[in-house]
Amino acid sequence: MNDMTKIERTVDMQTNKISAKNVQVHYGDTHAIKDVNVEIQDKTVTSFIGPSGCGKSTFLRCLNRMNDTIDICRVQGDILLDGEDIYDKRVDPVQLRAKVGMVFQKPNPFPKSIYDNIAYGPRIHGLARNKAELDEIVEKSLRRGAIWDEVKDRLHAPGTGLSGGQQQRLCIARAVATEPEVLLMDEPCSALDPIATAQVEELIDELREKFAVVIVTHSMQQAARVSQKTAFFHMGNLVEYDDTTKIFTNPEDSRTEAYITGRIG
Amino acid sequence: MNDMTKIERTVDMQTNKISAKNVQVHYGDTHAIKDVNVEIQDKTVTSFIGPSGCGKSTFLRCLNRMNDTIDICRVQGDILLDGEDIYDKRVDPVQLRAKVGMVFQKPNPFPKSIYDNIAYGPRIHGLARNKAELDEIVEKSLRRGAIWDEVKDRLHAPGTGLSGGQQQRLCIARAVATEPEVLLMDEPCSALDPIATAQVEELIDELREKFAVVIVTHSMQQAARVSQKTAFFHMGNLVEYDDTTKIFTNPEDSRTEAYITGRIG
Amino acid sequence: MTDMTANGVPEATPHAKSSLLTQDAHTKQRNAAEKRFRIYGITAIAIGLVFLVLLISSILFKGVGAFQQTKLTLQVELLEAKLDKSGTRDIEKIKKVTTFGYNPLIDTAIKRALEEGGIENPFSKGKDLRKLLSSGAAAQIREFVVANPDRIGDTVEFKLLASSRVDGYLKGRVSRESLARDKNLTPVHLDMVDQMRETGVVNKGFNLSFITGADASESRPEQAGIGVSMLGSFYMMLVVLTAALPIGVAASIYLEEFAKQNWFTDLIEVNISNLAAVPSIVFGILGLAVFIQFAHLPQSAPLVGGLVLTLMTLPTIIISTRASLKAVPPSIREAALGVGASKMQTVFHHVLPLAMPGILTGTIIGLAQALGETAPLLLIGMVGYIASNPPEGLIDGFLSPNSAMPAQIYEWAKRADPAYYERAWGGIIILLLFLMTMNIIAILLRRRFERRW
Amino acid sequence: RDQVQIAGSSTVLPYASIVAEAFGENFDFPTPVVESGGSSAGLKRFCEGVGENTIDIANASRKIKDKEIAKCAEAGVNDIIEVRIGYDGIVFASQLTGPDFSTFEPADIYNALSAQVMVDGKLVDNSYNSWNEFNAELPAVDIAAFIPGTKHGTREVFEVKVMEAGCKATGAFDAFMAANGGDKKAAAKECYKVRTDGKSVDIDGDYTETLASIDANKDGIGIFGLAFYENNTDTLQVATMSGVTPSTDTIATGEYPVSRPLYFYIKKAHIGVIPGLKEFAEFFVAEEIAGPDGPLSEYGLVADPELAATQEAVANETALTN
Amino acid sequence: MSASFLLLTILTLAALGFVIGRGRALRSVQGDRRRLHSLPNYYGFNVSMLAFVPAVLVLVLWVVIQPLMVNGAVSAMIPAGSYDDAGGLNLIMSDVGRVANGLDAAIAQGALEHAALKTLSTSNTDIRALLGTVGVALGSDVSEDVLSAALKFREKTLTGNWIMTVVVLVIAGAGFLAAFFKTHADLRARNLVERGVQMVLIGAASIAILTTLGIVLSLIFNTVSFFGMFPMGDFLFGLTWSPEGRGGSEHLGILPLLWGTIYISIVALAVAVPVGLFAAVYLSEYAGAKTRAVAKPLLEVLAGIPTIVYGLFALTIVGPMLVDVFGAEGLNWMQGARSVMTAGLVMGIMLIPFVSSLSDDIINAVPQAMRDGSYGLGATQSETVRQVVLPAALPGIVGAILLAASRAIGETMIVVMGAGAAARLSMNPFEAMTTVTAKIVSQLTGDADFASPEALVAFALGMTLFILTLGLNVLALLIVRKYREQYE
Ligand SMILES: Nc1ncnc2c1ncn2[C@@H]1O[C@H](COP(=O)(O)OP(=O)(O)OP(=O)(O)O)[C@@H](O)[C@H]1O
Ligand SMILES: Nc1ncnc2c1ncn2[C@@H]1O[C@H](COP(=O)(O)OP(=O)(O)OP(=O)(O)O)[C@@H](O)[C@H]1O
Ligand SMILES: [Mg+2]
Ligand SMILES: [Mg+2]
Repeated sequence: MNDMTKIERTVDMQTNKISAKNVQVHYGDTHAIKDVNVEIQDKTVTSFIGPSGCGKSTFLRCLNRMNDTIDICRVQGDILLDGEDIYDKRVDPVQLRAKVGMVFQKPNPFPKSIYDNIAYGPRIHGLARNKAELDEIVEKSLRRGAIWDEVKDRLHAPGTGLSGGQQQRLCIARAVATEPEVLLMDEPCSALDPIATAQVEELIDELREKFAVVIVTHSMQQAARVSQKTAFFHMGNLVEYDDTTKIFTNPEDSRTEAYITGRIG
Repeated sequence: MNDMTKIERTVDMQTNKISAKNVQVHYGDTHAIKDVNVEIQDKTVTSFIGPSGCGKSTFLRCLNRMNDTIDICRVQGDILLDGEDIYDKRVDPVQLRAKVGMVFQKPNPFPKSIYDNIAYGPRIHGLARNKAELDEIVEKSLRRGAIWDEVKDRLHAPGTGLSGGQQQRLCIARAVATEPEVLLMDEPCSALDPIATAQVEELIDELREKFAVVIVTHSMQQAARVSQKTAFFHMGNLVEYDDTTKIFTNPEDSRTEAYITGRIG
Repeated sequence: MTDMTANGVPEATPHAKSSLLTQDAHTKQRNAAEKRFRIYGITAIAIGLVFLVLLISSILFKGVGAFQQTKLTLQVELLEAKLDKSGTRDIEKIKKVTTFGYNPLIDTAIKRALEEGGIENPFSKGKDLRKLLSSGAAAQIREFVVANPDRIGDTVEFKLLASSRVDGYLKGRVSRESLARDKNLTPVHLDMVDQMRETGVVNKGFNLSFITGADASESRPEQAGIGVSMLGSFYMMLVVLTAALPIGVAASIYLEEFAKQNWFTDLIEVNISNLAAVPSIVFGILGLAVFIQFAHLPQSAPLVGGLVLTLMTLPTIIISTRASLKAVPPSIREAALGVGASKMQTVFHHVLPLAMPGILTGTIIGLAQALGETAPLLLIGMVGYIASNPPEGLIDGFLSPNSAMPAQIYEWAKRADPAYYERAWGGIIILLLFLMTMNIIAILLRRRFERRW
Repeated sequence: RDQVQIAGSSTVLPYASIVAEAFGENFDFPTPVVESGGSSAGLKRFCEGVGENTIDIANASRKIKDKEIAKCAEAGVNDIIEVRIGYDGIVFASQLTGPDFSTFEPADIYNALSAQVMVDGKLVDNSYNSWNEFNAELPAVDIAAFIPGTKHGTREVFEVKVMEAGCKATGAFDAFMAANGGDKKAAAKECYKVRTDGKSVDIDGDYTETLASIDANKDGIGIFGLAFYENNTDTLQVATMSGVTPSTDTIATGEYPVSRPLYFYIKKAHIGVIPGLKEFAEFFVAEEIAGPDGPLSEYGLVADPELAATQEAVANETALTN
Repeated sequence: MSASFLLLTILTLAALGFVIGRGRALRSVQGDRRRLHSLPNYYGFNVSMLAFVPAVLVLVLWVVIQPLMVNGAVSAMIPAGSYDDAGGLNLIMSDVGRVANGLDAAIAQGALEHAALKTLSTSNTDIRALLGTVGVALGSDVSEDVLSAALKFREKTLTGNWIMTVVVLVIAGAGFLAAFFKTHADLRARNLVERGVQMVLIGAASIAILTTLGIVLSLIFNTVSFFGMFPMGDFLFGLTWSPEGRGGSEHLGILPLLWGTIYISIVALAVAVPVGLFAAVYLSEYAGAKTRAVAKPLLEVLAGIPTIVYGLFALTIVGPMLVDVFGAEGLNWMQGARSVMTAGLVMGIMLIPFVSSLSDDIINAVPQAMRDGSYGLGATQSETVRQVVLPAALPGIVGAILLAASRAIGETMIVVMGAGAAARLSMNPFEAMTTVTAKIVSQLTGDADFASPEALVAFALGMTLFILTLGLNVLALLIVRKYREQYE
């Protein structure tokens, strides 16, 4: 754990976007996240890897307080966004979520038109002054979501009528449309074909120039490709958090090594 | 298309499980599958690859008539299972689906306990004569679905409370429990971590000894790992269908090559 | 399957190699179950529809007569000697002449019509002749005279209502035999009616005043109409709709989306489901105590009726709204929250529209229940003889005494004269039309919101 | 509030509605509102207090009870003017095309419906199945009677004027007296008991419901108001009681025994405050309305022979004294 | 200013506030709405809300309280000798109010000079005639006391109205200004507005509690006085119900009525639940869109047919039909047309749409993926429905059934006409019985002495039923909660 502190120091010198301290999450009696400390840097892609059920999604959902919506979920510890505790009473989770956008594991388009799916966020956040601006945002977001060409002729068809992959890209585009500062993605490419995946990865890379991106993935290749930092979770613990190259070439913890070489899960 | 006929011949000599002839699928006005011919062999894993929206899922759903449940979907052409036309009037889609099981892209556990999720199929098909047999089937299936260890202590907790990956493995286990002859899997591993993926791939390999398995995947690596035959779809057309090694090393069609080298999508 | 039962040993793949084209025993059994299930469904709907048809057809059969009415066209001379002895046309003096004072005019008019038609008049007393006419005829003429005092002295043509027995005769309800022991009319009258029909004095026509008119007293079924009580129902439904729907939906949203699990929420929940089981008459007791005796709202007013019915329908709307809110998948809520919508926005932008079909169903059923309810109205003074006239304005409609359609129908059904029985069923037809108009609007709305995801 | 507000007995309602209608036509006052709901509910609301949000007149098919007067006084309703408008005849009728039920004696009704009857000088539980078992002149059909439920004022009249009379006529009354140690009241109570084996059906609804029941059962007899019967002579035949045919005349003279008086009660405190209240009351009891030739009598009300006294009481606003 | 005019003024102010608040918010960020915390409209609503809500609350309170206060002050002017109790005073005061209103009307219509008010007296004017000309009818001539009270009444009301106008306008203005000056980019307008909305939601939900309270209060006094006359034990545990019609009843046991209620409801639900559920399943799973669009509304008509029609239907059609089969000529189980069966069957028909329509909506909302999962395993449609769709829709369906059950308990007309008025403890469904509700209505609308136990028992019946269903609902809540805890 020495290295963790070392990292923290380097990170402090950079801009830290999110820092989590001693985070504990319980679902009723299940202890899903156990004392996790992590610093997520701005303008960086961080990936969370780990076996299924290890708590990646849970931790991700802590970062924009989506867990608030689950009654039995209790979060302890501090999570700071730009130095401000997001679990502070004065923080408006809504505002937080506008800053920290999210793409879910299962694509969940609204049962509305494709256009309205994208335009919804900008509308409620007042990002467009008029129809033309809104149109522009919608088009830009759909392009960034690598789905514009497929849907440009049926913007007013329902979003639920798209294929699984299309739906997922729509959801990414929807999240991007609100111009968040941090984008959380829970396995955003799990339903995508390689080309679309590549496009989304490109998008992630593009987003990195402005924002912090956190991505949960099962594909070690993907983690290696897109992320600069990688966190490895195991059974609710953050086992190791370091530069991606370091994790994949020279992990400190034996569990990490076992996982990336395919021995534990 | 010359090669297609050649393949067909070789396949005919083997045991052909499913042969599709001139299959056309329309969703209302959308022409989703265009004149597809394919022979799926028994005791073989066949993978469908192709860019998102190309019709993989649609074609897969034709094979066990799941498309019947979509009102606007029309299927033309012949699909033979063991030489019998599955779209014949006398065919009972229910019986067909018992033989041709399916795992969906989005995990969809029933709002029942984990046990009941698995036991559902065996119950309706009358596969167990008593509780003990049923218990046995449930355990065996969960083990095959590589999820037994995670859920064995909470078999009577609801299946919807599992993590995404756990849910997907539950669905695989559920499909396996009815002992189908053909198993259709629509991106079964898209929500799984590498370890679980490896387990499912192992399972697929195991199933191959008895059944035909058709799997839709976005991971070329996976297709290469698990399948003996690969079909490449593009914009509703079956562009190429051949031995997996052939497709990945020496594709005939330029589009196939472009796709597997990452140029079109 | 077959060999499994034969050997008693299950094979690894029990249905291996069985043909698709033939169904094995188990599948047959299951398909039979499937067919049965489907038949149950069809039967269920058929049962519902058969009863509906049965009910509707018997309603139509019994009630359609109310839409026709017999009238006598008479030339009435408005004798100055009777109506304005002083000749000053002083309206106050003219008003002093009661409806009884108009009877001689009517007698003369009938006699004249008989003479002109060459019809023999076996009656010596005017009273017996007047049995042909509604007792409201005098009021009709008096009203005309009070409104047009300058016409006194002229002979004016009036279309006067026939009495309910005469009307029944033309509709086939009354026959010479049935009149044998009736003291209200004799077969001789019917002979006269037959002849007067030939001369065109007696006519049967569409009964517009049944649809627009007000209630009449026990002895004048021919004059009774449902129009005013329809307005009463309309105003009450207006109150129910504007109060129950928003309150119900708001309460449901709070309970389903915002309320934390605590004793207060439990208290509300238990109360709501309990209120659904409270007999409607108890709501009447409540309405009397709270709205009339405590809040001093006027008696017999549609406003009060509407408020009482609102309280009564709230549970229905809340329960169905909550059920449909619950049915909206959580992924939709997550999606909205994920793009930074507030909880309130999530609910109003996404959840509520998706729950709309269920809400509208609840509203339809709740309003239907409110529209057909009589018992609570009994206690707040909306059942009985409430011969209000059409309200004078929007506000007046809420406050001036009125009845409601079901109460009116209930009253009519109780009255002695069989002519009222016909009116009651006619009223039910109108009530159902009213209900269907209401439903069609809601159903059109519902269809706009219905979709599967 | 501009109009007179009336509530109460549904038996009085038809008459009150006829008067209210005529009142509205002939006066500048608005037509009074006449609500139904029963004598009990009407008087209850009447005794709720004085003031605009209470009713002015309560209709009742029975005399106000002392207890009720006391309750009224508690709420400040002190001066109550009682107005008797006439009598309501109560008749036995059956399907016109059914068996010939044209003559009844109270004893027949008692034998058919009471819980216990005299057989061979002894009280036994009533087990008669058909009418001719106790009176050979009556039709040989199953007994089925539809009598008003206990909530009806008519029930009381039926019990006192028919059952008790029949009880006495068959000698059961004396037997009850003997059994109850000479307690007349207790004996009378026994006489009122109606058999509960389904031959006698209580009707909680109105006469229309009784009529519907008779329609559905051709052997049934039912109890109706005279006015109701007179409007339905095409389907009903009426039975004589002790040989007297019920009509407004026979009831007015007292020959036909089964009848009851009808009343309405006015809050004196409201007179002069509610416009038209007194005018309405006077109009109601005027000769041309409530007299033997008025519309009420025509409809079936038995005119009160002492109408003149009533008119005077209304004019003088004579309140009840207790 | 009159209250309604004042209301209009505040409404205008609120509308104005919306525009101005929105404008100020936008101006505070030089028109760049992205820098605002909330959408501009929320700032507008915030100002409207603060301008409108407190002012209207005060207005409403004022309108309710002022007449009471004025009445109190003016009634002191009526000499104590001219009435003998509160009711009499109340009557005189309503006369005063009428005269005051009449004077207003007279001035408005020009029948009376404003100046003439000062010298107005009964000796120099026939007030009754004067007011008659402007359409205000009085029951009697106006006494001097009443006139002067009426003049005072007018005056006080007028001053009161002036103060009210000022106060309400000040509050509205203050709210407006406070909200206005607070309006700038960082104000969390959305949160404020949403909190306001949430208050409204809570208020709406609380109406249920108020209603319950109202019901209890309106039943309690008469219930207590009933138990003052009639022993509670006999009422709650008595096995016979036979009121005698002239006070002093001995047998007012509720048990036969409760039994009838339960029995009839069970029969009704036994009809409505299977038929309704099957209909719902058929409509949502099997029927085509067209069939559904027609059949569903048609079935809903069943819920809208007035219950008196069902009652007549039970009495004249269903009853005799049952008698044909089960009556003397048939199985000889049935005495007359009225029976538990008759009422139950017909009530069941009425309740079909309660179950079918609500369940159909719920079933329709079950995600398609759930069905696909089942079909993919080779389940037939009926198996899918029974084992996957219905369990998923269960909570909603249970709600629908409970609603139907509640209706069954509360129904009157069908019971009165279909089941008869006989209170009986019997197992034979072909016997006449009656329910608590039917008896509440009949005892309440009867001719009995209203102060007798026989009439008051209606309140006790209502109260008992209320408490019983309340208990059942508490029980249901506890059970549901336990079940839910087990499952999650
Ligand atoms: N809503 C919930 N209620 C109860 N337990 C939950 C809930 N969501 C997740 N869990 C449990 O918390 C643990 C962590 O779940 P989480 O979804 O975070 O896993 P994950 O790492 O995202 O897995 P996957 O890769 O399969 O998505 C798991 O054991 C899971 O069963
Ligand atoms: N239910 C439907 N209604 C209308 N169009 C549909 C429907 N389902 C699929 N389609 C359309 O049919 C085409 C093929 O869809 P399909 O789901 O088969 O794609 P896919 O190859 O499975 O893509 P993915 O990899 O993203 O899952 C797409 O254009 C899609 O939009
Ligand atoms: Mg996850
Ligand atoms: Mg797909």
